[in-house]
Amino acid sequence: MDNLIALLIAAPLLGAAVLLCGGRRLDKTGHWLGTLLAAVSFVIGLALFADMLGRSADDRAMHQHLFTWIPVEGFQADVAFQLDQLSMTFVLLISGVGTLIHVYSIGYMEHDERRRRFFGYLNLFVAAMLLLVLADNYLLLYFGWEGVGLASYLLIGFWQHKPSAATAAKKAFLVNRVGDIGLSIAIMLMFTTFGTFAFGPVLASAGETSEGKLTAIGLMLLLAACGKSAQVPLQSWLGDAMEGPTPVSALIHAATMVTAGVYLIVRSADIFNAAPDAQLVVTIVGAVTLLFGAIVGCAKDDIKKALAGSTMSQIGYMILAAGLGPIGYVFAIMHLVTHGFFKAGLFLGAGSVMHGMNDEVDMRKYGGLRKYMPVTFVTFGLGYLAIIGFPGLSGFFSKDKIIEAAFAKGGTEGWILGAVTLLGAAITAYYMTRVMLMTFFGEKRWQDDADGNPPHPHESPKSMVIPMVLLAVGSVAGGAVFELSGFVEWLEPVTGYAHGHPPISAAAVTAATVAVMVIGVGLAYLQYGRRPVPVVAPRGSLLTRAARRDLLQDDFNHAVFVTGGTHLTRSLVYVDHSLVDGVVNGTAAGVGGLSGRLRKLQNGYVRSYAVSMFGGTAVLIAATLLMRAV
Amino acid sequence: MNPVNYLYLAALLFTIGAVGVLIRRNAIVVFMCVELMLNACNLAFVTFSRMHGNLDGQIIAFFTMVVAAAEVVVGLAIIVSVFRSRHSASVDDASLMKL
Amino acid sequence: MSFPLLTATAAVPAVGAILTAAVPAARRTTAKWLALVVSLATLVLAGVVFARFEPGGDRYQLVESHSWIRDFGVRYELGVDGIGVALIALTALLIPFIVLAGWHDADPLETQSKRWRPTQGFFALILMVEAMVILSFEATDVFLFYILFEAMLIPMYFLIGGFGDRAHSGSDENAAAQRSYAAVKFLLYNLVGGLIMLAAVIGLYTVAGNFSLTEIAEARANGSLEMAASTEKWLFLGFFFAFAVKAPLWPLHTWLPNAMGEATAPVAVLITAVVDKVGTFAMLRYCLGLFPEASKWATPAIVVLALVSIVYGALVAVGQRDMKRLVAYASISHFGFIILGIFAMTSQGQSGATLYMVNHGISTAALMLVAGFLISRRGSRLMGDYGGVQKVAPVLAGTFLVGGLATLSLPGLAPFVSEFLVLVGTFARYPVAGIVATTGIVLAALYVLVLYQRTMTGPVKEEVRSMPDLRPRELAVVAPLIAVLLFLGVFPKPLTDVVNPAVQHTMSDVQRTDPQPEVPVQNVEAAK
Amino acid sequence: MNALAVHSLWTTAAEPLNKIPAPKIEYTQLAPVLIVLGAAVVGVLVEAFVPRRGRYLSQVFLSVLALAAAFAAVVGLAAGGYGTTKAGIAAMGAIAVDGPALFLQGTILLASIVAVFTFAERRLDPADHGHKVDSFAAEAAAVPGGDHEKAAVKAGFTTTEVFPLALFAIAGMLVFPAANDLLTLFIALEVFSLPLYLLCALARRKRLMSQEAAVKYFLLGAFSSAFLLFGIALLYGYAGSVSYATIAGVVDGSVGTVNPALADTMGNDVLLLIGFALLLMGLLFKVGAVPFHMWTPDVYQGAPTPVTGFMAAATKVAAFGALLRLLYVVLPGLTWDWRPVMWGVAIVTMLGGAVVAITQTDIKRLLAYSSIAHAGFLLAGVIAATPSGISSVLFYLGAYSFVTIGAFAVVTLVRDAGGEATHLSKWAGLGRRSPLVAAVFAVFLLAFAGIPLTSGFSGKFAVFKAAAEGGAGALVVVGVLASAVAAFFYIRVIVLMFFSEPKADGPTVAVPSVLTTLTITAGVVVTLVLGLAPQYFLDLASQASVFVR
Repeated sequence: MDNLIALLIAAPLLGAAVLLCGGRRLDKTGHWLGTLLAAVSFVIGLALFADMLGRSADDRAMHQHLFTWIPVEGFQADVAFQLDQLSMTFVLLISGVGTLIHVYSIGYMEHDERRRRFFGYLNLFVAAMLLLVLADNYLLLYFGWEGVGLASYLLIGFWQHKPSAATAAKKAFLVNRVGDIGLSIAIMLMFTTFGTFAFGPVLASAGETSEGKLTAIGLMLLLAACGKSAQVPLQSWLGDAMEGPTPVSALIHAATMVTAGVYLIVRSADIFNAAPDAQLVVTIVGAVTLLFGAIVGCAKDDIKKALAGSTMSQIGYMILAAGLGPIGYVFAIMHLVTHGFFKAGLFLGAGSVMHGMNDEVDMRKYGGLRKYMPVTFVTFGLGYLAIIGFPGLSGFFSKDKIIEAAFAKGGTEGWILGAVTLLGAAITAYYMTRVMLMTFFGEKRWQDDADGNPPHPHESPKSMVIPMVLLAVGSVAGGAVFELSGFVEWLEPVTGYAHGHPPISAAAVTAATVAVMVIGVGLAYLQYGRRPVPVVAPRGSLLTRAARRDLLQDDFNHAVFVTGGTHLTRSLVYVDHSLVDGVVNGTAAGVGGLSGRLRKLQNGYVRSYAVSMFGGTAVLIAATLLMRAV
Repeated sequence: MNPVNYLYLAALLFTIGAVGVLIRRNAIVVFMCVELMLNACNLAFVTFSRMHGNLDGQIIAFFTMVVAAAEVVVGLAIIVSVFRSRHSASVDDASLMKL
Repeated sequence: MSFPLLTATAAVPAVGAILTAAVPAARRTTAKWLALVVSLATLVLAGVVFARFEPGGDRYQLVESHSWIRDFGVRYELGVDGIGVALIALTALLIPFIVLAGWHDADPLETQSKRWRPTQGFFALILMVEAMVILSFEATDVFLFYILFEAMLIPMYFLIGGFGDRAHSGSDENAAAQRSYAAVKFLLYNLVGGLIMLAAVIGLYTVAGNFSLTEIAEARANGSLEMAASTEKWLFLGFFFAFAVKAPLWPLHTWLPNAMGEATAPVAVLITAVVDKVGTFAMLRYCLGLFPEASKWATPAIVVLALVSIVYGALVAVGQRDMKRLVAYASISHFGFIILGIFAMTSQGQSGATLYMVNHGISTAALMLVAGFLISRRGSRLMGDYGGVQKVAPVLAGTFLVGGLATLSLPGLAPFVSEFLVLVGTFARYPVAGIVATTGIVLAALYVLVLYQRTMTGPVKEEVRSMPDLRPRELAVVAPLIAVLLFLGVFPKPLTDVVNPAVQHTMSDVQRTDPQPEVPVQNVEAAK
Repeated sequence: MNALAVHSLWTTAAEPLNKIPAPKIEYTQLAPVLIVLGAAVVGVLVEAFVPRRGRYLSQVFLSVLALAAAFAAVVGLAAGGYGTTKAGIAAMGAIAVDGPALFLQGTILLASIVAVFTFAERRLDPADHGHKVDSFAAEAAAVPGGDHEKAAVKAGFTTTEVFPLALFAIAGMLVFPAANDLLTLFIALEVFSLPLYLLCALARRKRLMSQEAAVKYFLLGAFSSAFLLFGIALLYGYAGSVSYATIAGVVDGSVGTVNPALADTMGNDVLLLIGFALLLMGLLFKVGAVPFHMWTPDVYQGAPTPVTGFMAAATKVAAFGALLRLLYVVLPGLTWDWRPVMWGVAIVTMLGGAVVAITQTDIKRLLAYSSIAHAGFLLAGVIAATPSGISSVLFYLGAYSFVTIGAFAVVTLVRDAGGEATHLSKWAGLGRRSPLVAAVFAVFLLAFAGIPLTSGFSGKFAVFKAAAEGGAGALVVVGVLASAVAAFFYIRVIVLMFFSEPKADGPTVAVPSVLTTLTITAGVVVTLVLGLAPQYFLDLASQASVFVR
């Protein structure tokens, strides 16, 4: 059974290889092949899952060692897989949601002549993501980590003819690379500390070393997580990443890849548990991002960007939870999964809307769409309810638990974090309601697209609708299922679990959560439900304007890194040409000049030659005598 | 008198010849100055021969004269041919090749 | 005396060069095919060497030794260790593709006289370079190595100056001028380096009395050859300077961008992927092997210079408009990594550096050759003249991207393995240096992606609209290289098995041992 | 004390008169010199008695035969052990027959043979009035461009005197490095200088420049030999003898003391030192060392190219031979005096030659300056003051002379309407027009530059190695830098030939007869052989590196 693990990755990888190298002859059938192989992976995942359930809780982890990757004196990197409950959760999420989105893309990308390559990239992503979660050592994880980065780069920039897309792709890759510095350094630290970087030994002997080392490792891992999961300060790429086709946003930039950071932290639980300082930083980053994303989400008129902000914020929740330690890990993962469902659903819904509205993304130009796309409306609505944590739906369970755990952190931190999470919940409710209202309610604010043909919204084709429905089901039922099926017990052997005791009763927390949610919804309703939505965005408060510009962090990056970097490189090019090269050329010129001057002595007059000889002789004599004298 | 004085004389003549080579333009005269230098050498040889009391120096002097004669032959041949082609015996005119 | 395999490996291309040069002017195509066949034959021989080499065996294998110039204490001594084997394999592997890629680069223009035979010359010179490089990897006699080190400049010089890139900015005269400037610059830089090395070589002789690498190393080891510390330092500097010019190490690098910019793409590959490796190879074998103490003495300075090369090279690469110069500066950055790995003096660092030499060779070849194909289509080296190529020539764009990703050492492609090993190896001994070097991975991503974005993406430019995609010949050049990159990226074991023992020898030369992990390994084992 | 001196003079003068011993001449040991001299005399007779049309052939035949015979004699002597075991002084102490002498004589003779081939070349210029013409003036005495010259050309006169002249010069050169007393040194110097002065004046084209070269060479040569002679006089005054052995003995004090009359008048070491300096100057002039080099570029440029090649090669060999013998045999006791001085000379020579060469525009001047730089490298070897120093210099001379003659032979091939096209701009794109010639010339240039696998490298390595072992490491470094500079201008020529487009009115490359072809081939072969497998010749040189005292 263990040997099936490799197949999980192999199937989509094969798909990627075939589709990308296959050439035009696969244009007709390529997308089916891609979808099929993703599904195969899902099926194998289910089989393994069944097998895993059949075993006792503590020996559910499966291992498969393929071959030694990098054998060097004192340095051993294996291509080996480890499939435990945590990985399994991800495998199912990735391959499941992945498959659905493959199906969705069949319809969504129908009119794109490069659809085959799109599916190739999707398969590549699925393979890489599975490698990331199945690796049994950090270096192999790094492999998958970069692999998903590549896939994301390719897919964000899929419409390369759009300069904005190409730029966004480049930005995403670069920001992620900054994060990768963290991951590489973390691995190096592990190597110098433990002499290995395989999960087993490293995590087992985490206690053997100093807390300082562990803190360093933890912070480096966090840096990596920030890059991949778009956490402050490396969050800037996610908004631009919405340049990619919507299915990509749904799969990669909502459901799976961006949650890799959470996986990394939870996976490294033992390290963080032993490094409280690092944990604190993690929670802070999570909290900040949580608010940051939420605020940004409130101001965006671009539906996808609004959702992107929300993604950022939700992942903030997860990171925060992961930072809480044993009391939070499980709920971080739980929220991750439920979020995977409803956020993917929301994105697909958004895609469906755009599909019907000539790819218009500005919500101010939507309005009243519920009559025209009922299914989309319903699925999107369910996703909406889930994310704002409407009691009974998946989001409710997972988010509520996180808020509870945040309070349970104890001390002032506990209170602060709890407050932040509550506030976040309120804002979430606010901006999601805003999205909902602006899109599906109110009067039509439609406008002709660039070519002047008016939008005539319509429900999307089956291939797109079915995945939305399924995801909606997931986002409705997911939470409850987990709650009842004992998700905590399922993950506990891997992540460990300690029940947090909040200073206030769990019931109170729940009540508060619901209350703030209602407030948020109410505010949004007053602002967008009662009055008509202006087609041209009002100037808005300072905060609003800042939020529209992603709270100015992009301007900051541009000013500091882009402009500064450009000047730096320019000046260095100059230095290279003028100074480094100049010295050499200068020397050459100098010798040349000397030569020119010396050759003047050769003036063609015998007598001057004679003079030089005479003088030379004199010098010779003088020198000889001098030598004897001294 | 002290034969060493002849050495001083020889040195003096040699120097005069050398300086002559440096300052005179006419090739013939320059050449004469060289001859003067050679003869200064002869004087030195003879003087030393006298001082050492062996004949080598005097014999060398004869050789020197022969060599000088040979130089005259070759030298005049060249100088004359140059003079005929340039109508000038000035060594400064012969400066086609330089730098 | 068994069959002189090493000599044969070098002799085949040498003889091939002479034959190719002898092909009459009219039979141009014959010359090309001859060159290709010869280079493939060399590849086969190199394969045999690789197969015959036993990783577990002696340090130098397949040894040959004949008296040559007794008065100078010079012998014709050949022998390969793992490092040499790997680099010979690299050289022999790349040359066929270089030949194939340069298939039309040296076709004579109509204006040239009938007796001028550029094609024959071009391929003959390439083969001659191959012969000399291979032999320099095999030489175990300092003098023999030095001679090749210098002599290979001449054919390289003619390749750069004689067969410049036809795609250039500006008039023909201008191009010719730039080209000969580049060629002369290349030659003088390396010649000066070589001459300074010559002084050191002579100095070494006056100290050691012979040139045999093995004998000197032995004598140093068993103390029968005393070398004053100052002497050792001077000799080391003399050698290192030459290798640093060749490698090239900042600030001795400025010849490389000119040379690579002006030369045709295949020749540029020949420079950076093959010939420059002799420099880094020689650092590993001669600087560390002959002057261990001085090497350790100089390490801090060299590490700093290497770091400067890494960051500086990458930053300047970002600032380039000419894509060939960009690749050149990228190479400078990569050579910084190699040198860093060598002087980190850890098993990982040096194994990584050796792999790096191989991988950088292949990846640069892939990137540069595709760039060459691109340039040959549009006739310009400036990135600004391109745009949207991936729409009209997707395969070209795809291969270009893969080459680029290899250059930024993406996991799964060979360079990642070596780069990470170098970083780990460096970090283990010099954590700060390791961290600084790690920033290089961001900069690498920057210049590669900028290159790709400016040329391949965006709206299709008018000039590139009719650009054909890769032709079969060109695909035959690129596809195998990419295949090798993928293979070595996932399964570098065949290479590491050969390299590791050699590295252990070098480590023992410098009497350095790897820093041990803080947590004793048995605890980790126990934890497993 | 004066009286005493006078008396002694009388007695010493008087007694020998009645019993002068008959000189004893070892004809076998002197055979090479005698053969060449004899052939020279015969050559003169040929000029006198053989009808004009017969002269050319007979002269060429005679010269080559004589030189070959002389070379055979040298080989015979060497084989007979006269270079090593039986080495000794011949001709009443006038001439030393030992390893260095024989080696250098052999080198000179070989170089001369190939040089004579270029003398005899008659294919390069188109036939004039149906008469084949060589590089020498139809009638040297005639005024350039005058009617008389036209008539001479019409009549198809040729200056076949060059062959006997060359033979005389060669004879002198053979004696020069073998001279064992200062008088012989001086005579030999004049014997090979005077004919060279004349040869310089005999160019067929550009006669004015040729004559000018002759004048300059002659005047400066005479000037320097005067200094040399005065130096000899002083040394004679110091030691009371001109025989090397005696002087050496006096210097290290083994032979009787100096005449008190001199001792108390002037510190006798002053005589020695000044004399030595003057002597050195005379030799350095012939070697072409800075600052006594200034005649070199002009003379090399003006003289007929075959003569230039001959001079550049053979003169250097002879002069360095003499220099070595002087420093190693006569003044070993003075090493600590002459070494620093020679250091200085070597350094300025290496750098000066290399640096000035950079900006030259005439190929012959360029080669002249390069020869100056090479003189500097050779001096580095001389300074080593060790047997390996001697052998390395010997080897270097052998290698260098063939490269030089070959290079100048190639120069004779590149011609345009005005004769040889020596201006560098004319050489642009030569590689495109005639790849073979350009390639050959490139080989020579690379050898000059000391690129490995050429004789130039072996020689340079040998010399520098010797210098380093002799404790002149700094000199090696300077030499290396100078070589770097020198490399630049050799490379420049190559760039010009191969990488620049040929000019429309560029020169044509004449197809030479078998003679020049032989010369060039010999040059290339020696260059490559000494580059690839120098061992045998190094052995030869090191066997021949012992001076007899």
